[in-house]
Amino acid sequence: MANVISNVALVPGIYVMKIEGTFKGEMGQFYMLRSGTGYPLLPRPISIYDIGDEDISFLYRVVGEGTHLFSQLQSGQEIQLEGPFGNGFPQVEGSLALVGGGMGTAPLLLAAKHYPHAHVYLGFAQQAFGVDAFEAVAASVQVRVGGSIVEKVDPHLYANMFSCGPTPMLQALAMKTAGSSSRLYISTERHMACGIGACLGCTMHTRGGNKRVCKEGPVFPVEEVDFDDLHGV
Amino acid sequence: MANVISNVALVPGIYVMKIEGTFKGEMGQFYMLRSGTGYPLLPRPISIYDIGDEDISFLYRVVGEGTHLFSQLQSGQEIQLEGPFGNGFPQVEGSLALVGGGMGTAPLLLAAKHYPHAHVYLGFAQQAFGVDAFEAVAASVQVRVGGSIVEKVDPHLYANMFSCGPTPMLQALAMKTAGSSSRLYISTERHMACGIGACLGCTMHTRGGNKRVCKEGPVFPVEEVDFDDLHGV
Amino acid sequence: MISMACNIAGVPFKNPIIMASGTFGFGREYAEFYSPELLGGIVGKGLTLHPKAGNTGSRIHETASGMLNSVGLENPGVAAFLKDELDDMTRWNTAVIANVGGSNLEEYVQAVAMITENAQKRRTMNRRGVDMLELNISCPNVKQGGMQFGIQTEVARDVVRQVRNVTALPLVVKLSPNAENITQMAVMCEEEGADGVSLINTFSAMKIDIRRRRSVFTNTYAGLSGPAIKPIALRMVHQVAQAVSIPVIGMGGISSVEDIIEFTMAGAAAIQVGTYNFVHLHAGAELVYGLEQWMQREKVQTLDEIRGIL
Amino acid sequence: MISMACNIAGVPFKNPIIMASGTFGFGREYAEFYSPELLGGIVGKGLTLHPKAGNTGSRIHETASGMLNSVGLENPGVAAFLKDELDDMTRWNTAVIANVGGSNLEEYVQAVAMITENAQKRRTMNRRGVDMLELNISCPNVKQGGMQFGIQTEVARDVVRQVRNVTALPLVVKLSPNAENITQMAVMCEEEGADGVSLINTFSAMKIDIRRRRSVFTNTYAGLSGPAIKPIALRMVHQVAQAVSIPVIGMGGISSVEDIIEFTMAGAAAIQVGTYNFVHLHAGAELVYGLEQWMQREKVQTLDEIRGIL
Ligand SMILES: Cc1cc2nc3c(=O)[nH]c(=O)nc-3n(C[C@H](O)[C@H](O)[C@H](O)COP(=O)(O)OP(=O)(O)OC[C@H]3O[C@@H](n4cnc5c(N)ncnc54)[C@H](O)[C@@H]3O)c2cc1C
Ligand SMILES: Cc1cc2nc3c(=O)[nH]c(=O)nc-3n(C[C@H](O)[C@H](O)[C@H](O)COP(=O)(O)OP(=O)(O)OC[C@H]3O[C@@H](n4cnc5c(N)ncnc54)[C@H](O)[C@@H]3O)c2cc1C
Ligand SMILES: Cc1cc2nc3c(=O)[nH]c(=O)nc-3n(C[C@H](O)[C@H](O)[C@H](O)COP(=O)(O)O)c2cc1C
Ligand SMILES: Cc1cc2nc3c(=O)[nH]c(=O)nc-3n(C[C@H](O)[C@H](O)[C@H](O)COP(=O)(O)O)c2cc1C
Ligand code: FES
Ligand code: FES
Repeated sequence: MANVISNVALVPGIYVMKIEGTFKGEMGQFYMLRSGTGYPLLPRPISIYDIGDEDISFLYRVVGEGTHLFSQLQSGQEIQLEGPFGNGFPQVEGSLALVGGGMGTAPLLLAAKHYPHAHVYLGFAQQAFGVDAFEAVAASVQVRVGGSIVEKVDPHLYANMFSCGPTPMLQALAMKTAGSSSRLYISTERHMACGIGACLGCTMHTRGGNKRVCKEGPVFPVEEVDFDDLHGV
Repeated sequence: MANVISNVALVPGIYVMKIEGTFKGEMGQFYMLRSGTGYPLLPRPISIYDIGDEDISFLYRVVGEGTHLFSQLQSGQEIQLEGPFGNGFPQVEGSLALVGGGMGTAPLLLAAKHYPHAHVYLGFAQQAFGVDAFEAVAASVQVRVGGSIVEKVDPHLYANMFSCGPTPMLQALAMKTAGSSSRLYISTERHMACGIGACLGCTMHTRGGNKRVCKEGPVFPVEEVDFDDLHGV
Repeated sequence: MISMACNIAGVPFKNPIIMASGTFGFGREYAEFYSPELLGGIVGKGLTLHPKAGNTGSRIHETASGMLNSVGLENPGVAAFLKDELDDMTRWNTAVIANVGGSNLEEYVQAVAMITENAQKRRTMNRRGVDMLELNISCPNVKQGGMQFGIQTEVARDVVRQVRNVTALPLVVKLSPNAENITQMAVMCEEEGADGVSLINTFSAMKIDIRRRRSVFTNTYAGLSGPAIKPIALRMVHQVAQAVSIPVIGMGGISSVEDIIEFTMAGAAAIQVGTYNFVHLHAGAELVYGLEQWMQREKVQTLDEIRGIL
Repeated sequence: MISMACNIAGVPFKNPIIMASGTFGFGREYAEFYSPELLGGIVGKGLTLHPKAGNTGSRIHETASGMLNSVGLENPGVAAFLKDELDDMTRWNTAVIANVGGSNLEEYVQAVAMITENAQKRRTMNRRGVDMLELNISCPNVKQGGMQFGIQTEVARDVVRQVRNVTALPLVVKLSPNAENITQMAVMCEEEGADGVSLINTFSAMKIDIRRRRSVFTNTYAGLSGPAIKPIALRMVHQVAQAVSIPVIGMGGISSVEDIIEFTMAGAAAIQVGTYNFVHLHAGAELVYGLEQWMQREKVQTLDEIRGIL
């Protein structure tokens, strides 16, 4: 259990929660968060948004009961969290694009801090949020609200790309990247129970066989990903 | 749903919650309160402690999950409440004693306000709370911490007595009253589901047959009460 | 344009939302809070031939997303129901369903015969009577060591057959999730001429008071209801709806419009709401309004469009 | 002074808290967070003779105080388990239980025979092997239209008898709450020479995605576990413990020391913890410490003092 420092809405329904303590974690890893003592039962996987010396932050959207409970937390109240889990984004050399859609922008902030030379592309369906955090650390930030952010990205310009967002966006980016020599890593999502690789609830079918999104993932090189399986759930 | 105005601990584990709105209710009646959207499922019966023009207050002890959730509410947050339910204390003539033990003091405050001439007896196992509220309105307030408050009460002095508290206390008072002409009304407790008389979950066996504590009760003339049944649950 | 109406065994329901037996009294208490006429129907509390005082001791215990009850069929008996409650209930423009239990075969038959006779008499006087019977076979069979009638298909067959013999009222049999084979049970009901089945009743369950080292309930076990059992109830309704062609009334933990849609997609002709009445006093009204709004939003004209689609 | 130790079918457990199959992997992942040596035992994930890829599509869905899973027995197969996992598992000083399933009788028998042979071979080499077998009869019987082996007593009898024939390892049969008659099932296991029974496995249940108008799960139904089912599990354990004299291992929603005490009072020789592992990463350690504290506080020297007292 840890204490909430602050929990504020950036735009309606999208919050940043800052939690007190010394936490570990790399770009693309996540924590399992849980609020309250009863229902919901299972903790929720949320990517690390930012880490300070004495705090950790999460950017989340209220979609159901679990995230709703998060949004009710006030500063000083307690939250259960365990982590960091997952593989995170890899260490890469050379030019890099970070392509995020909606909530998929969350795990990219740490990457932007880690690779200040990276070009950041942020797409939002209705309303942008959290752009200034990227602008504060990144060389270049392009934003699109409505339409597809993928249209703005030219894979040929980048040795590497990290992406996270809705499956159709990821798939569009994958198709656009197919002809290029750019290496694309995408962060995937699956409903999770344990978060540590024990329950096999988050298994994803990949070209390399079954993989646990919480353990071998959530980040996979695009060649491994079976988009049919991603769409299926 | 209504908004919490304030929710403060009088002593550790005992809170007064004030809720905004125009509410009805008489002494000895209760509301069904529920916090949160998931678990616990069932609302909890809590006696009216005080009513103002634009607010209602409840005095409660944290015993389990439901009351724990109440204690977490901060001012401005929402709570579900329905009422007033139950019969409440009767209108009586003549001298009156109000005898409360622990949380059983809660429903007596409105009675003390209604009958300023009443003598108030308050017993507590470990630590007194809420005594000043009675002292502000009642002619006489006697308090005992540890031991039995019943020892201080002489039923012969009173035409009527209202009592609420742990079953052993109620039974002791009933036995002491048996010889006198004092009419004793006690407020009983039962686990409740509906609170309005529909589910028969709170049925109590009385000398007048089955009674619903939420509807025909919670206040019964002591002659009707079957103490074996009260102890049994 | 949108119609929530449905028809079960010839009885018209203005919408598929029916209040479940034992959770809505005979409607009177809730009528102080909203009009029962909003509802598709009301199942009255479980009746037995003779009045019953019900169980002693604790009757209610909350569990994780559920509740245990051990009311023990406290009820005024059929005669008092017909005399004191039915006039009030039939005054509302909503379907009136009588839920009938018994501790032996004869009690079931006599209780049903009395209600049927009453309904006929009222009809000749041009007065509404009970619209439908719901047969509760989850009662302990006193002659057979207290095992419920609703566990074994052949034991239950006797009850359904004999009751069917004495009534022409629309007859729905309420199935127990404790049944050895609930699908077989439903098929049996269809074979014996029941007009429909409703499911599920409560699960036999237990809570131990570890401090007192005894069961919380005098009868050791009690009945589990509420959202906790919904996933199992939905599976059972789906299975039964595939196995019979008579209407299936689904219930078990229903607490939202989404739940109603799920049961409907699983094949339910109508649904019942029990425990949720205790969670929100206005549950029935809330769900009726909510269902209408959902249909509007989703452009579903009648629930037939989605009924049993999987 | 206080001892939590117990002995089931000759296998010593340092305490009655065992991690349930499918919820604890083979222990390795949780071992990063606390020592498995704290635990009474670990049941490994369900094994089948051949490796299985498990089900496609969604595998997890949360319900009110419970969860549905449709993992579909993804596992590396018996041979890989014996080769890659067992050495690590047996290095911990805690009982190692292998959970075995199958899609037909022969698969069960061969899988059990392989594990038994391996245990014997290891013993001759003075190495620890599998301490106990847990037979999961809640597997779909491919030859009989996919109905689980564990539903009908006589179908399950075949499996238990044949497996008993090929193994001298302590054998516990894990019962399904979907069984037509779980007490009868337990009695059958005792008759066929099982050394114990464990219960309950998950309830067959359902969740419909109303937006996509289909089941959330590729296999339509999935298994319900967690606190939601605890009251039913407790009742079943109580019934079974009264009916057999072999040890009963209780499980289903256990999430607190109070739950453990309840199952023990209902007659459980030991208990298993499944879903709660996901709720709190340190669930096992927390419960072991908590149980010890409770015994100290309540002055209970051994759990025998309270076992089966009602
Ligand atoms: C590795 C990973 C990182 C994530 N990072 C973030 C983040 O930084 N910010 C953010 O807002 N969201 C993130 N998500 C999604 C987030 O976990 C879900 O939105 C959240 O679990 C929804 O819970 P709920 O109770 O509010 O919604 P409900 O829909 O009520 O949840 C019901 C069930 O569905 C599961 N669920 C629902 N949506 C998802 C989903 N997209 N992924 C996984 N499980 C889901 C829940 O865990 C729960 O079991 C991440 C998911 C994963 C797998
Ligand atoms: C008419 C009436 C008036 C009451 N007034 C007050 C009051 O003013 N202040 C106050 O602190 N308490 C009052 N109580 C008791 C209060 O309802 C319980 O303390 C509360 O329900 C406990 O809920 P929980 O979830 O915290 O506890 P848990 O023990 O977790 O509750 C579990 C279950 O037990 C029930 N329960 C537990 N204790 C009681 C009890 N004593 N009476 C009824 N149900 C119980 C709960 O409703 C719930 O169903 C009153 C009870 C009744 C019947
Ligand atoms: C307090 C209570 C009393 C009940 N009494 C009856 C009854 O008399 N007859 C009956 O057939 N079912 C009875 N039931 C079962 C309900 O009608 C319903 O089948 C069950 O509760 C499942 O639905 P739910 O989860 O929506 O409550 C009762 C349930 C509760 C909670
Ligand atoms: C994700 C998951 C996987 C499971 N896999 C198995 C399995 O492989 N074999 C088995 O016998 N039981 C399996 N179970 C059932 C559990 O071992 C246990 O019987 C059940 O979950 C009830 O306990 P619980 O409520 O504590 O979880 C699984 C349960 C879950 C939640
Ligand atoms: S969430 Fe359990 S294995 Fe990934
Ligand atoms: S609580 Fe339902 S009748 Fe009293």
